[in-house]
Amino acid sequence: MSTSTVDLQHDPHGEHPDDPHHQHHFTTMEQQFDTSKIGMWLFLATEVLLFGGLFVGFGMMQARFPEEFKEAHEHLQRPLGALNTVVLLFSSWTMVMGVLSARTNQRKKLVIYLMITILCACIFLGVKYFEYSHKIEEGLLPGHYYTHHGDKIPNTHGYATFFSFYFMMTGLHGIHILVGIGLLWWIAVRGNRGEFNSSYYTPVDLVGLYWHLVDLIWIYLFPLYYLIS
Amino acid sequence: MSEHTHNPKAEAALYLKTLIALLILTGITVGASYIHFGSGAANVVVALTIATIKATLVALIFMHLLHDKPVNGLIAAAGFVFLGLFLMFTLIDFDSRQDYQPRNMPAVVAPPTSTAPAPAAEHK
Amino acid sequence: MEWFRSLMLPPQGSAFAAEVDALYMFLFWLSAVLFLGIAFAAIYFAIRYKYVPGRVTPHITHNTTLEIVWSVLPLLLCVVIFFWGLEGWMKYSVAPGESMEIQVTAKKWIWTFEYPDGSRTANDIHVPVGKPVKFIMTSEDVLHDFFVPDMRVKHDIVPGRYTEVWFTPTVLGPHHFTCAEYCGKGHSDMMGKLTVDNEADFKKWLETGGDDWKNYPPEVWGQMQREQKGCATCHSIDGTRGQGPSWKGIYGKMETMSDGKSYLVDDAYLQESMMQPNAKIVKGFEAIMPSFQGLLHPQDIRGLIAYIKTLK
Amino acid sequence: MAQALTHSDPHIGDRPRPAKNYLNATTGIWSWMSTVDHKRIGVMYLVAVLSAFFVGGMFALLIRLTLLTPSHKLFGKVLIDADAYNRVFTLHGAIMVFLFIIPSIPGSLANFVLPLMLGAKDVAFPRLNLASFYLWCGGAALAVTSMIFGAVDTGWTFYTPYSTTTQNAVGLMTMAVFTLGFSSIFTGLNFIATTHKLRAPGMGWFDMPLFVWGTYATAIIQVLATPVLGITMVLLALERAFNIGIFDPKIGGDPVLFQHFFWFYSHPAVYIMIVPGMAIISEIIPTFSRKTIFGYRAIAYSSVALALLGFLVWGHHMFVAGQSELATVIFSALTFLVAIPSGVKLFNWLATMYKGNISLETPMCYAISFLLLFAIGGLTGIFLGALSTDVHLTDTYFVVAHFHYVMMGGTVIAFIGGVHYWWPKITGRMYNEKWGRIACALVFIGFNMTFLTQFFLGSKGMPRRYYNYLDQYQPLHAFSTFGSWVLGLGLFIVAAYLLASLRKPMDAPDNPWGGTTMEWLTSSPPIEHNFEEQPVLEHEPYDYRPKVKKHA
Ligand code: HEA
Ligand code: HEA
Ligand code: HEC
Ligand code: CUA
Ligand SMILES: [Cu+2]
Repeated sequence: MSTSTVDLQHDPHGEHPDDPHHQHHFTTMEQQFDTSKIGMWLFLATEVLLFGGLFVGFGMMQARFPEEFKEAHEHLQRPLGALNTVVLLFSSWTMVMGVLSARTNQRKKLVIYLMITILCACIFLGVKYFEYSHKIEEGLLPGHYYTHHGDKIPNTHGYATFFSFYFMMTGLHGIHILVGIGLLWWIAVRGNRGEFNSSYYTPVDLVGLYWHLVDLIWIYLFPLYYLIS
Repeated sequence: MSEHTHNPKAEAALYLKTLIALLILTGITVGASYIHFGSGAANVVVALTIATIKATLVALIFMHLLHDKPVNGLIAAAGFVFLGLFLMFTLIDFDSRQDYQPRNMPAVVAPPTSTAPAPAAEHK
Repeated sequence: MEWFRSLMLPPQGSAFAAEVDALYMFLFWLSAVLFLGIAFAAIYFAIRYKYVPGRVTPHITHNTTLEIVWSVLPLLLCVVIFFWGLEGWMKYSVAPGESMEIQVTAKKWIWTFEYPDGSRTANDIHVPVGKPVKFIMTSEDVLHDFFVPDMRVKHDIVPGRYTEVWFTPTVLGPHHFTCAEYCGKGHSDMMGKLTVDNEADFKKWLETGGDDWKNYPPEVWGQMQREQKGCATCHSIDGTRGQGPSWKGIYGKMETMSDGKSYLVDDAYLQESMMQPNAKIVKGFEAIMPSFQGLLHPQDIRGLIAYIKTLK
Repeated sequence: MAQALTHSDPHIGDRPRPAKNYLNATTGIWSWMSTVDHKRIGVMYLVAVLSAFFVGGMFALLIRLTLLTPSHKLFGKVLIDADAYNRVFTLHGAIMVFLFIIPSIPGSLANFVLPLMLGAKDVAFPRLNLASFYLWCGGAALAVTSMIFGAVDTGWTFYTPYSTTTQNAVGLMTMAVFTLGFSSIFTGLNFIATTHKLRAPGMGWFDMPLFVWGTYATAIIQVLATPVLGITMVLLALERAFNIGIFDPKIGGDPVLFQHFFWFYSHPAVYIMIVPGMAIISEIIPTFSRKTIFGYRAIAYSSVALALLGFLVWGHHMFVAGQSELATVIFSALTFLVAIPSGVKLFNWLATMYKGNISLETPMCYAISFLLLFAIGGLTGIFLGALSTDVHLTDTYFVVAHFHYVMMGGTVIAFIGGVHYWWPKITGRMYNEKWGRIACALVFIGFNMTFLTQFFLGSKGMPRRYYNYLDQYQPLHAFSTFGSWVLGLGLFIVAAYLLASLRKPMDAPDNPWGGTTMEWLTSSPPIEHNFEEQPVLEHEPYDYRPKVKKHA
């Protein structure tokens, strides 16, 4: 193998040699952006498999306790689930519009869109809070905390298992929403300071991807828990 | 950066259309859940198909996979494909287990004195 | 080659064993040939092409034919091995309809077996030669695994389910079985004896529990029962407290029960403790001792009592 | 300027050694703790995983000592009781797998070498790299805490319902494993992004050294399989805490489902272990044969094939566990497929040695040991993949011997070989060659004494995880224990002369072995930013044809 060298000082692709966000080990900003994106997608793939494990568990337990799961699911309120779906889909749209605004140098719009997104996230959590407290009152809780009375099939653990999964999956999803609110707030603040523009908006883009994934998971949670009987 | 070359107005319009499509699909899936398609399995298939269409829309348009570098799409697809493998093989096992018991184990385990529950009935 | 097989593998106690061993030996020789080939090549090349300063090596990047050969040949071998293994497996997994069924209950760390006529044993099975026996197994606590090396069979025992395993014994005499799925502290003590009898001996054994006991003094027989029937998992003989009270020095002493009453430990008390352990619970212990009704024959009880008397 | 790299010219780049290198560019503990330099993180990982290896190895020697006699007595005293024994082998397995072997090669050697091989200045996400190391430390701390709080006695496989009911610090250990999982995910994620985006100008996918291919294939598994381990551990912890009812049959769960969850990760994980080991061998063999690698593409593809096929065979750990017969047959059939890419690699390495110019320096000795030991380990995997033989062999010492041949005889031997190979690059020092070869021989002999024996034990019916055993197995157990002492002695010698080499002044040339990959272009040890000038690749890797010297 033989090698030659390239003089970095005169790199023809170094579009933004002085950009403060440019990290030393990347040659160009574009390379840096693409790399971040690959990293983010890989992270999202791990999220898919993390949640996926729960989906597989849910599916197998549903096969084991078909009647109990069917009956337990009647305790969930379809309208609330649907409302939350609409809220999240809408927030996904405001998010993508936010990314577009950042890319087209519209600072004000970016902040507004992000604020609406955060608002939607809060509404979502509010509805979930309402649903959770309802469940807690009725004793529809996971595992050995399950105290609900009046189930059709006596002497079975299936109901408690259903609510274990309900709380684990919506709970993990809820944690992701909470983290998302933090991230959205963080880029809103930075956006407000004018840190993003058409040549540097990586964080907005990546948070956007994260937010869409949270939405995407809900798209499956909703029919699985609220609709299928 | 290079992947977004078309104009912002058209892009915004596309996003709006996508949102509307997603909302309509949500309506359909909620509506469909009140109809009974013969068997329980059919309802599951309908609901999950609609969910998959919605998820695809989000991934392709909101998450830009349609115009992004192919490697990102590949990574996303890999996530779902390997999840699918996990689900598929586990299902194969569960589906074909003969003495798979849908009920839970009796809460009180029989002490060895009492004759053990005769399992012969469950074994062909 | 038979001597070689018996060097590596346990005696063959069933028809299935021969099946397994045939594949095992095939794989052994295949592996030996492949391994020796690889080892020879590596060492030969290292010596033959020993380093000489300045020698230039040929630039061989690949050789498509060769590469296809060493991908396809192993693949074909693998197909053969797979079907060979599958053939044995089919025999292993489908028991003949006319098998004798023995119910197995595994529990930390004792095996109990129940015969079709209702007689029960612990850690001790007798089976008639030449007849298929099927074990229908379940567990009361965690996973266990019924493993009979001489028969080459093994299957996990899953709580809440029934799994089965079967074989046709062909060789008279004692064999051993053991637990092969990790189950805690007593995992490695969870073993027992499998005796293959001829038809007459088997019948007799079912009725009387055999007459092996006649060969031993009662206290020695009792000591053997302690090991065999699993008393040893809970009762020590040196005074240390196990899951149950130690047997050391209990005979003739006044034992206090959980309801506050005291009883003299005599023959009747001991017999009751074995048959209806939950009638009187020794203070400070839980009522976890299983009843041995039907498991201990009169001679066993006599032996155990005689043995406990010796533990001063 | 073209640089010719041939063995007759080992002191290539024999420019004056730069005064500042990555080791002394900055000083003080904090400069290490807060470093984002992949080389320093690699060194910290190396120290960390070798300490874990040491601890795991001590537990191993204790296992062997306990099994020396059926009475477990040493000088008249019982060494450890059954409970303690169960904890010891659990800790041995868990430490070796999660703290040592999975992070070993990726965390240390790949972290150090991969960017250098690509001609990059660092990995794609240097801070994530540091985070991964600290997650490892966090996981190790949790594991140590769990040892203090009564340790864990479930076996490294955590099978339910034993693990959901035993009174032990299982919760802490599951959290440790969860944390270590994320450490591994971050490493893998980083390597994929690095390989995609930070290759030197002119370096296409098929110009990458095979070590990079192996690491890349490994990273795919790390990213796609490990999250499932994470969720398994969470479910297990929740089952213990709340009885959620998924794995414990007493409350309606299914223990076999747990095994699916566990092996969906843990089978691919065995390829997380072996593929980087194979990657190292693919570097050592051409270098010490001074001959181009045979079948470059076949080796590269087979790494990826192993990574992908590895996801399809996990059920071979459950042939007799109560999964359905159909699943069992499918998994057995698929299991054989992984034999093909493994065989392809083995044969390609042999073909590389053919007509080479082979010098048996220490790394090459380890590489040849690897070829022999991995062949045995892999071929005995075939015994286990075949259905009827597995029924007899599963959960016996045959399995124990199989996986030690692939993990210790395969991965660890390759790892130690790799440590020797890159030792001059990492530390700037040459170790003592004579002791290197002696120790390698001791390790090889000791290893075979320890574990070849165990194939016979297992075939004879000796179950694994057994504290007490029948007297008939005693001679073989004793022999195995003697072997473990020889093995231990060999490894201690390795540790001794490697540490001793650190005390002498830096004496390693830039390219002591005549390697052709880019890490040999920079100084030993490398400067902080890896290369003085961005290297550009113009020829395929492993080109040992004589170069026509051009003039600059
Ligand atoms: C580095 C780790 C590693 C590697 C690489 C492997 C590689 C393989 N393993 Fe192993 N395995 C483990 C680690 C590993 N294993 C561990 C840790 C366990 C036990 C876990 C536990 O229970 O605690 C285990 C257990 C295990 C089992 C379950 C045993 C049981 O519990 O019943 C099985 C069954 O199929 C198996 C099979 C295989 C096969 C087929 C390969 C193949 O990849 C091997 C392929 C290689 C070759 C075949 C050799 C080279 C090829 C040729 C020379 C070509 C010619 C070959 C033929 C014609 C066959 N392994
Ligand atoms: C990477 C994985 C790995 C490695 C390397 C080893 C290494 C060894 N293992 Fe282990 N082992 C496992 C993974 C591993 N093991 C697993 C997963 C299990 C299953 C656990 C379970 O059932 O749950 C197991 C189980 C297991 C058993 C079976 C226990 C039982 O079933 O009852 C035995 C018994 O002999 C054993 C022995 C050994 C021995 C003697 C070594 C020796 O090779 C160790 C030699 C090492 C040393 C002596 C340390 C010396 C180190 C230094 C001096 C520092 C080195 C520094 C440099 C080289 C620079 N191991
Ligand atoms: C699973 C554990 C277990 C096994 C197996 C077991 N025991 Fe016990 N045994 C106990 C416990 C606990 C007690 C104390 C509570 C009680 O009295 O029931 C006990 C009490 C006794 C006592 C009364 C002791 C006293 O101090 O008064 C006798 C006698 C006895 N067992 C005999 C046997 C014999 C004989 C066997 C085997 C054939 C056996 N046990 C097997 C758990 C066990
Ligand atoms: Cu029962 Cu191991
Ligand atoms: Cu495996």
